[in-house]
Amino acid sequence: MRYAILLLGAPYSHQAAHSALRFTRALVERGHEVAGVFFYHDGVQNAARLAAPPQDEPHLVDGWTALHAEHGVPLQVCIAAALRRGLLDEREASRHGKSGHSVAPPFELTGLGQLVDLGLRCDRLVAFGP
Amino acid sequence: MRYAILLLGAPYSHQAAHSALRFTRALVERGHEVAGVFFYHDGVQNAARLAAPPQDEPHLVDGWTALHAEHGVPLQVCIAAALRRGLLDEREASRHGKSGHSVAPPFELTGLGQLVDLGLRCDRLVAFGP
Amino acid sequence: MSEQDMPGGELLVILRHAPHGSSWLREGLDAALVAAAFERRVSLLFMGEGVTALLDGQQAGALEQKGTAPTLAMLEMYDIDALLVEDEAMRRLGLGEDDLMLPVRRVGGEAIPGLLAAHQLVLNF
Amino acid sequence: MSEQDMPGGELLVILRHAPHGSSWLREGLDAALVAAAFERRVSLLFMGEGVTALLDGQQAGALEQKGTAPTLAMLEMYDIDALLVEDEAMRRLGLGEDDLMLPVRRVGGEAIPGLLAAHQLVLNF
Amino acid sequence: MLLHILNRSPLDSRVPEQALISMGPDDRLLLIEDGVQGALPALAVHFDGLEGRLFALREDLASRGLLSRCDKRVRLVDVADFVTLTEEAERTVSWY
Amino acid sequence: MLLHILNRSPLDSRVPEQALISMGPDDRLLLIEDGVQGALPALAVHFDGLEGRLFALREDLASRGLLSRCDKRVRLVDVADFVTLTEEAERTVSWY
Repeated sequence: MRYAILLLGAPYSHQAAHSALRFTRALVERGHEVAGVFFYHDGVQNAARLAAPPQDEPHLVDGWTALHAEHGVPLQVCIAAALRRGLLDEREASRHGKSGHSVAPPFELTGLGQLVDLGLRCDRLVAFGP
Repeated sequence: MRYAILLLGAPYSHQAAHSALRFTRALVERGHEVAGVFFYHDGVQNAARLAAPPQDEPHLVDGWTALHAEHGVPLQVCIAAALRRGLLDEREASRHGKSGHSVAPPFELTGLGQLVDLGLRCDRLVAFGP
Repeated sequence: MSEQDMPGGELLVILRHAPHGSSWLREGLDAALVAAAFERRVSLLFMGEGVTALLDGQQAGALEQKGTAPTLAMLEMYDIDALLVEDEAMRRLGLGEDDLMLPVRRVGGEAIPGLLAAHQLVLNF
Repeated sequence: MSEQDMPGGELLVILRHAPHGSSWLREGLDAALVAAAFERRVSLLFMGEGVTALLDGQQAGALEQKGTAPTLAMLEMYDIDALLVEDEAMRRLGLGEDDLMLPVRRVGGEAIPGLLAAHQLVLNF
Repeated sequence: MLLHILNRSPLDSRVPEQALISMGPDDRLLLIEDGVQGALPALAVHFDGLEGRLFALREDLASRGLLSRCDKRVRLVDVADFVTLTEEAERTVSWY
Repeated sequence: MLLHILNRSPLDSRVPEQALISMGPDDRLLLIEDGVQGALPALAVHFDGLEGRLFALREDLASRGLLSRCDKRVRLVDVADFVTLTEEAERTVSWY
């Protein structure tokens, strides 16, 4: 089947991101297609490229990046939710006159329409909240 | 009297930061000393220098920065809580081998001991949670 | 509300949070508006504290936070007309329909499972 | 627990969240440990879901999240010996003291206000 | 006398119960943010026994359209009064 | 048949009540994260009437020391079974 994941919780602060990553990996192992992981609300914090958790704790940003590298799962971050929370890629940073950026590929900033699109064209959408 | 503020909520996601900023301004207007604002838990997000809320919404990062500029209130961010959440100043970024940084002065990354110190040497500590 | 005139549609957005206190309500409404702008049939269900989003007389916050009342006032323009309100929450809050800024349909607890079943996608905020 | 043997001190940390689900418990414990390391007298009060932090038999999470049980096991080294547990939460969870990994003192609801009053600083997590 | 500060509504949260059992007989309770819902007459019953010690922040009531719907037993305060309440209490405890 | 996914405990949260009133007679409920507290016998009473339709995620029970303390009416599932539950349901609704 074709699945979409909606993640609304920040890494570390809540378990939501851990649950979502593990569930998504289980989907891939079962042979399902994961059409996208959409990051919204505080979930956009999963794209924070500077996150530096202690070495003996799971690193969620790296976990999502590895999932993308291994299986090509799109990682879509709501742009409006991200900008308000200080998560900008290079293009948005320069558009807002800021030096530096806090989001890098494979995470892509995108519109909220993508969530609706994912939700309606996939067989299942599974949400993980804080 | 001497006050300390503890802020545990991220800007935008919860009202805590708005309440804390407004209360702190009221303290200063009353003539109280504010020995420090300590940012912990998701409150460390108040130091995200790249935050870009829409122009018709309050900009909390700028609000805290203005408070510091006008009244010299120290803005102390728990370093352990910040690193996990992707909030690094230039020094921590280079220490962790990351290019770029997401926290800038007047916010200072500091140890959790500062919270205990503030809480015990001030006449009042007022906490704002998410 | 009887089973037969229960609104169905493509997206049901459940709003369970009050205005001003958090971004949940705003972000849920944004999702509903985007779906409606893409010509999807959208219903809103206000549950629990979310019911207070509809109170009349809301204002900007002390730091000029806009709140969500201006967004709700625009719903009609987006052809979102299925505004459903949990009866039990209204009762527990001691509110009547004349306390609300928009006309709504009250739903009893027994109708809520059918509402969820009648929509292709349910998002909870 | 009678009024006279109620522990007082400089810092009371109230822990109201379960392990693993959020960072509240970990961050509250970190504050307590730092204060104790600075030789402050610290008491911990486990309220509501926070009581489950003390359950024995906890493990790492599925992604190797450490949880807070190893930190709690170190408390004695930090001279934090006032571990107070809300009686009512134990009862509602159906737990007894033999379910817990550390010896605790149970406090009834009527003792909690005095506990707050007996500490110079109260932090809620 | 402690000042307890509460930002959750008794409608959907049990945090107000935690605040209430932690209050001494002279302690005061200030409702802020989503907590001001508790000032509605139908919810203020949760705070029975706090007459004269129950406060709500006016600006948070106003932004939510609750100012004219407040229970009479709730004392309205602005942010300057909030400062005064913290001065008058020995210390504050926040519940969220 | 919908699968409802719940990550809050009935001890301190009212979210479980919201999930319950939203469940149809054939719908299933999966407890995850802090929600697995609801599998304790003293709390499982909140889910009376869901016999055979109440599940809890084994790995979240284990990390919290709850695996051996589970009510017998709760069906234990691992993450692969979680996938199966989502396959078998028409769709999922998450409560947090």
